[in-house]
Amino acid sequence: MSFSFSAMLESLLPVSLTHYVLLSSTLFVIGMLGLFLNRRHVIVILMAVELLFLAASMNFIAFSSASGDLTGQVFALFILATAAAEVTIGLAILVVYYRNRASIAIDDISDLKG
Amino acid sequence: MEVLTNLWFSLGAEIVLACATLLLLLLGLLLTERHATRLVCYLSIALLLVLAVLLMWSAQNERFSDASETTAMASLIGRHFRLDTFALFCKVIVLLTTACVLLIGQVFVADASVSKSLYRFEYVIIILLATLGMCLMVSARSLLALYIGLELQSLALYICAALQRDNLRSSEAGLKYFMLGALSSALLLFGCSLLYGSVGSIYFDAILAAAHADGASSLMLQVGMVLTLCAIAFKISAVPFHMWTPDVYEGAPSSTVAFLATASKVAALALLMRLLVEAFMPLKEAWQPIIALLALASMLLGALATLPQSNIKRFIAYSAITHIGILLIGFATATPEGMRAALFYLCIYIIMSLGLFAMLLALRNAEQPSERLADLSGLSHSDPKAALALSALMFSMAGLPPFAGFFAKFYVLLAALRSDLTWLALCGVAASVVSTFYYIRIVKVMYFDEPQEQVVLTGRSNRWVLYLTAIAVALLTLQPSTLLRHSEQAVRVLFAS
Amino acid sequence: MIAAIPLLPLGAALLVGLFSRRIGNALALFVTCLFMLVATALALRLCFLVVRGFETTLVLAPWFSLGTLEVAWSMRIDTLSAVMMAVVCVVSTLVHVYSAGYMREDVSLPRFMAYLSLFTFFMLALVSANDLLQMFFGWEGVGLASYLLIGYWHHKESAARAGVKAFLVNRIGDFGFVLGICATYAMFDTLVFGEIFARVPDVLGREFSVFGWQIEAVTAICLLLFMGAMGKSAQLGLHIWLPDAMEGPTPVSALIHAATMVTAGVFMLCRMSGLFEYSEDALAFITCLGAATAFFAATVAVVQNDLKRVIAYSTCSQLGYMVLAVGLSAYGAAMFHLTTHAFFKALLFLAAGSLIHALNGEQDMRKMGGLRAMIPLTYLLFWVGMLSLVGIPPFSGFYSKDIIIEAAWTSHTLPGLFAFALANLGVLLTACYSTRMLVMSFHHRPRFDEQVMSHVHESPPSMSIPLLLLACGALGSGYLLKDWFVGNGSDAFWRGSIFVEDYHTALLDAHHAPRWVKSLPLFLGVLGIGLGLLCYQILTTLPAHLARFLRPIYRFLCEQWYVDALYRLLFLKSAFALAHLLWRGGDQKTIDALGPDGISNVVRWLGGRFRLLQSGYVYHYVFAVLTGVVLLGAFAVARHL
Amino acid sequence: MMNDWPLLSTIIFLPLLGALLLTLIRGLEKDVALAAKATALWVACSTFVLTLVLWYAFDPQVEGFQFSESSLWIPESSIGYRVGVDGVSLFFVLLASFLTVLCILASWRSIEKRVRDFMAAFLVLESLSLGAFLATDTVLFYLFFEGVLLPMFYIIGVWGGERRIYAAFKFFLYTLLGSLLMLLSILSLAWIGGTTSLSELMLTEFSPALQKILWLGFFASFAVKTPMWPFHTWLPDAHVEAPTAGSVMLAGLLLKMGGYGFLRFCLPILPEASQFYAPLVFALSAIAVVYASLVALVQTDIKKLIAYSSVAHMGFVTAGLFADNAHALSGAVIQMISHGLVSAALFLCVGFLYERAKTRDIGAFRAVVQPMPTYARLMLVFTLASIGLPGTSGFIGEVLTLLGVFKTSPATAWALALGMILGAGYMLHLYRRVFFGAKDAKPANLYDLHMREHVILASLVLPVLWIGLYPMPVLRVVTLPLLTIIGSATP
Repeated sequence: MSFSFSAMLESLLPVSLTHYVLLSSTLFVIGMLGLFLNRRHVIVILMAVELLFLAASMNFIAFSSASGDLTGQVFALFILATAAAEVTIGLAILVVYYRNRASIAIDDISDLKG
Repeated sequence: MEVLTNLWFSLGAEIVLACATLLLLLLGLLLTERHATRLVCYLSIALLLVLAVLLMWSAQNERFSDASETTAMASLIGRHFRLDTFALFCKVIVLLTTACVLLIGQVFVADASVSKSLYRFEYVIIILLATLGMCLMVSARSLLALYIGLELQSLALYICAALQRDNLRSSEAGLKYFMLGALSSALLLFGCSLLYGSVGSIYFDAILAAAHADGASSLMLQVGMVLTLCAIAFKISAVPFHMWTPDVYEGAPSSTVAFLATASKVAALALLMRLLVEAFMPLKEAWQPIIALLALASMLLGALATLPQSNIKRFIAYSAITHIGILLIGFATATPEGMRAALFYLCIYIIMSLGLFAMLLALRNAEQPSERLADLSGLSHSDPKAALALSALMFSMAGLPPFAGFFAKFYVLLAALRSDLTWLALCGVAASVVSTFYYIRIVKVMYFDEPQEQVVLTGRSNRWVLYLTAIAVALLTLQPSTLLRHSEQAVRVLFAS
Repeated sequence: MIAAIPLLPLGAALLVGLFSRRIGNALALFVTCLFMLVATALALRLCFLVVRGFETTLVLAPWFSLGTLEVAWSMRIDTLSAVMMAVVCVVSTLVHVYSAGYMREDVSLPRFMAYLSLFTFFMLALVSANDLLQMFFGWEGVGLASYLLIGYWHHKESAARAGVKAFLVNRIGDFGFVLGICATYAMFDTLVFGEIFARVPDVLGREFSVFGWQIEAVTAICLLLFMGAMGKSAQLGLHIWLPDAMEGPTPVSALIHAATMVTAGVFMLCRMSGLFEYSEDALAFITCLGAATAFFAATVAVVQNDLKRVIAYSTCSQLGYMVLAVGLSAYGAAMFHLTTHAFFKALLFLAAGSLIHALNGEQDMRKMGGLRAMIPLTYLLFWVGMLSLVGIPPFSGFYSKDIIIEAAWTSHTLPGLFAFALANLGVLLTACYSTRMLVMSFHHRPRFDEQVMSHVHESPPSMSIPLLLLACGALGSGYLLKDWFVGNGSDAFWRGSIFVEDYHTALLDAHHAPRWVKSLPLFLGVLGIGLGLLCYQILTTLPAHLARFLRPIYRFLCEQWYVDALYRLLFLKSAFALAHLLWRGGDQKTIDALGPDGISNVVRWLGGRFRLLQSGYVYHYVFAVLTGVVLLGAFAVARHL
Repeated sequence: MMNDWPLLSTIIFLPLLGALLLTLIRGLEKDVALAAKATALWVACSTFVLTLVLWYAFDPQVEGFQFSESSLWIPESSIGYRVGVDGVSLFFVLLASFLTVLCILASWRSIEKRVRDFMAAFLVLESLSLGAFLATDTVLFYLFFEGVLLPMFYIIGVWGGERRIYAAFKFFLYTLLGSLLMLLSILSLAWIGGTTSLSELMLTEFSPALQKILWLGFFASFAVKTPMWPFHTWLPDAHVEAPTAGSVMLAGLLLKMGGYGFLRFCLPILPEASQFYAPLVFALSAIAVVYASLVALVQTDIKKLIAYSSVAHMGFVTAGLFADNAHALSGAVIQMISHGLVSAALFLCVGFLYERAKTRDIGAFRAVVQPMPTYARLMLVFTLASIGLPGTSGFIGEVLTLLGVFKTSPATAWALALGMILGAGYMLHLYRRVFFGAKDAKPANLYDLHMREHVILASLVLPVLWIGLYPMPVLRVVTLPLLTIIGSATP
């Protein structure tokens, strides 16, 4: 007799593709809100962006496993890699900015306008 | 041999470019800083030119034909990337544009008064990497390829924008560009995931087939398409996804902006065109109004918001938005004719922009690089030839005959009328009248205003680029059909599939 | 040879005009007078030939043609034009010669002579025209010459103004004339006189709709053409330019504003008799207006103090008689009066000029007097002119004026009777003001200072010889010409150049008018002279008393019935006010403010607003992106549902 | 051999080549200026001679276009480089080349800064306007038609007066808006008719509903250019600010392009729509004539007055063009030619006065006839021609127009005739105030015309009188193409 936690979970709480999509959509929306409700630190924005990528990756993986096509999962791997690169670059720019401005408050990043 | 040939006809240029970029990177590291930058820069210009020539040559090669990629199709790479006439056409433009941007950027990055941090060979390498991304974008035939290309380009551009490390405005531009760019990447990814979810495949031809089969009924497919389109609209800075454009253009170093405003636009528009035609054509009913709305909003906002600008780069940013709006009219027709007109417009727009940037990068007011519109006053005295060339470019930008810009607008409007988009054509007319106002205002500043300061243009190559582009827009009138024919051939391939 | 008649004056004008600063005064005089003399000789010979039965239409050169419209430089030689040409040439030549004396000291004499010759050319072109357009050419040309000559002393502000006024008021008349030409062409498809008359029967009964109401085509055309004649012949309403035109040199007044140009209107009416005969309404209107003019001008002349203005109003009044005659279909009588008037009015003007010359330019009669002894010849000639004007036999005016008044009675129509009454009153008034003029100028004691007195002299022969010749004309022309013009032989004389409907018999009947009708004008004339002598010669305080007693009427007359004032208020002031309104209010505040300026302001304002959207804050940008995504997404979803 | 020579292209592009040649001149500023003037004059004169040759070789009996050149230019859209000349365009071509010569002569002294640029701009302007009159391809026409804006923009903006920038922008944008709407119509014609060749389009039938829409596009452009009321407000500003030669070209040529456009496009290609909208044109023309004449009455700037008079005169033209009979049409064309000569001459006159007095305010002048008798005499001729005195070209135009318009719309003819009164009013009012009035002239430093100015004005007097006294050579040539336009065999 084998005990499978996931099987138990599934029997308790049947999870379908829709749920995954719903979850990822929720993540996406949270990420979005994080982007423009947050008015303090840029770091939070970076986190929100990560959240958005996560939502997309989750979608890919969910669709991939639902359709049995591996491409989606490969795509997710690519996303992971590029997201890492993206955040790295973002942080680097942030550091440069901080050096110049001595602040990373979002309200301060508004010299360019009009 | 066969494999190699196949490779060349699918992704050859990119591979060469990638390898060469790495070699140049090594070379740069080996040399001392002073020599490295200059050498790397010229080598990469040569590289880009050679690649462009090779590509053009291979278009003549009998092995190249739009059908020949059936063999390439079989290979794995061939499913993701495709070197058809369209890709080739756009790639050549991207490569030539990049070469030109590197050439005219020299005088700016090497200017000690700008920033010491700019004049480094890494700058060239990053640009080359971005170019690589662009090349990938224009040949992309799958969502993954699209994403990779786009991301490669974007990441490089983020860095480029913030490259002037000791400058607050540059880093702010970089930061803003990054934040909003990341958002657009996320939108793209989410859209792609929905597309993947509804189609079950990431290839354009599969999406096309699925859309053909039940595109109209699949909500997920449509939402995915809208999100993807929004992401690309961000790249081409169509309203309301344009917000980054003025700030980044103003803050980022001019050499970067030149690249951003030309090559990256070509790549993004080419991508959009391929996506719309090769993947979403059956959903024409759905995306046509979207593109039309984007066009309308871009034209109007761009035209109006340019009026109060006094900074040349900000001015260019808004005027670019207007141009994209007019260009999108061609997309909105969803006909080969409209797409052809858009591509034609794009080519001419690139030529005009290059000339404009050649001037901007070389503009010096009291030894300092100048960005104020008012500084142009007196250019007609200090440098009459440049002033004349610039005004030709401005008239062309405004779409006035007998300059090439007129034909660009001409064909877009013609296509719009043929597709019963008269209202959009009328808005285009209104926008171009307003935009003419600010283009001829530059002429006014140069010729009519009393000169206030002594402005000069430095750099011989920039001057030549300025002259050549001006001559090009003037002479293109005599023979517009060559370029037109090439655009048509390029577009026809897309519609053939 | 015939073509030489108008071309000689033109040649003189061009020769002298183009080289006016290089050619001397003497040469200029010689050339113009010589050319005019030759032209006059030719014209008289032509007149002689025509009387003997010669008639032709001479095409000199094409002007332009388009479809049915064919206009040529041509000369229609018939009795009407031959008579007119002779009159014009004779008077013009005399005035040319007279000017040699009168304008002797003027620095730009060649220019003056060139203008005179130019005028003569245009006048000859007018009278010899074979179509309406050439007539219009001459018509406007004499207007131009008149403008140039009135404003000849251009340093005088008033002269310059008077010139413009003359041109403009004439243009108002031309407004009608041009439209008349257009209407003629629209109806008749030709502008050549003979063809028009031939086609009248086809057009009768057709109607124009003018701003909604229907009007018979022929009547409309006649009224429009008459409007032109009103302007040129200074009929009531469009007469206001004539008194002001006296700002010009006196020979000009004699030639243009008395003898020839002002009669062009009458000539045109006679020329178009073939058309006017078909419109009773138009003729009735013409009769009434002519009579009103005759009376009105005479009343005003009574109170004028400027010598030349008196004569000018008198001219206006006499033109009224001629027009009245046309209205009665008594074209012969009109032409008769035109001819005699040309002589005696030119005589009066030139004599007045001689007087003014003697007084060194003084024109105000209140500053004259007592000249009887100093310039007896002029005094005598003045008498001749005056008696002729009043219509005392055997002076020419008697014959021509009486026949008009008789015709008015014998027409037996209401307008005719109206005209008869006013014409007779006019005779009385004419006699009054002529006597007044004569007495004030020549009788009593001098009212000018010593300095002027020393200067008073009789005119040189170059001035007095033309005067004497004119006096002969004024004396003899009436008696000599009456049989030809209005007598029993008049039909044979006019020979179709004048057309009268058979039932318009006023002129024929005039010879058989009742005795009291025939003698009434003469009686009134004598009475008027008597009254004049009484008021101004004997009871010299009477006029002043009268003026005080009848103050409103006096004011009314002094202000020329307030016509000028009315014009100034109605047209001049309101036109300028309207123009200001249109410019400031229309162009600047409405069209520009709503059009280009307004739109560009709105666009700029919008631009400023849009610029504010770009706030610089990242979250605003993100919000914009999300708005776009949501809107477009919602759009897709909505379409899907 | 001469028959194969592309005469029209030579005429069009010779001035352009001249302009390029000018840019090659090197040396000291003074030498450059002189050389530029001389070169420009030579080029303009040779062009004028060529147009005279064209006139000589032109066969007035032949229907349709002559000296046609045709080659496909953009085969994709069947747009061709098609040029040709017919009776109507012939005289506009002559006018263009003639006026350019005069303008260059007139600017000999008055332009002091950037002489070379000025001359080049003028030659370019000449080239483009010649092209516009000779083009028989809609797109080619548009190219030239709108291209004319560019040199004119410079001419007003660089060498203009105080408010030159406002005037230049107003001129540019106003006309541009109109032209772009016309572009839409041209494009629609091109794709519905399938060709851009004028002669083919004339044979194509378009549905009346479509015609009515397309007509409005053309109208927008030509009404602004002509200009018709209420689209005229750019004109006074542009005239006042432009340098003398610029005003001459503006009045002599650019305005004519509007009327010419109506004649070339609206009437033959869209006949039903032209018929349909004729009442509108009549109403606007009638208003224009009366309105502009009234406004001219109260102007204090001489140039502005003449500018408004141009609006009034062009009202005659537009009314005549739509009266649909040969008289009115020929009258309108002659009126255009006449106005081209007369208003050009008047602007030159004003320019000469301005060079001396440095003002154009009417109040600043008095008794100018005394120091400048020759000038006064010549100005009088042009004043009278402007009034339309018989014997001058203005009369032929006005009277033919009136004769024709009266047949179609008597009420319009009334308004036009009223304009004749008012025209005499403002012109003579002007003439009196400037030239007459006192013994001593104001301002003091006036002197009479010198040789060059005299020659310029005298050379304009000749055609004015010639057309006035014997217009047949013009009328005969003009009528034939006009008859084809209104589609009748006889006038």
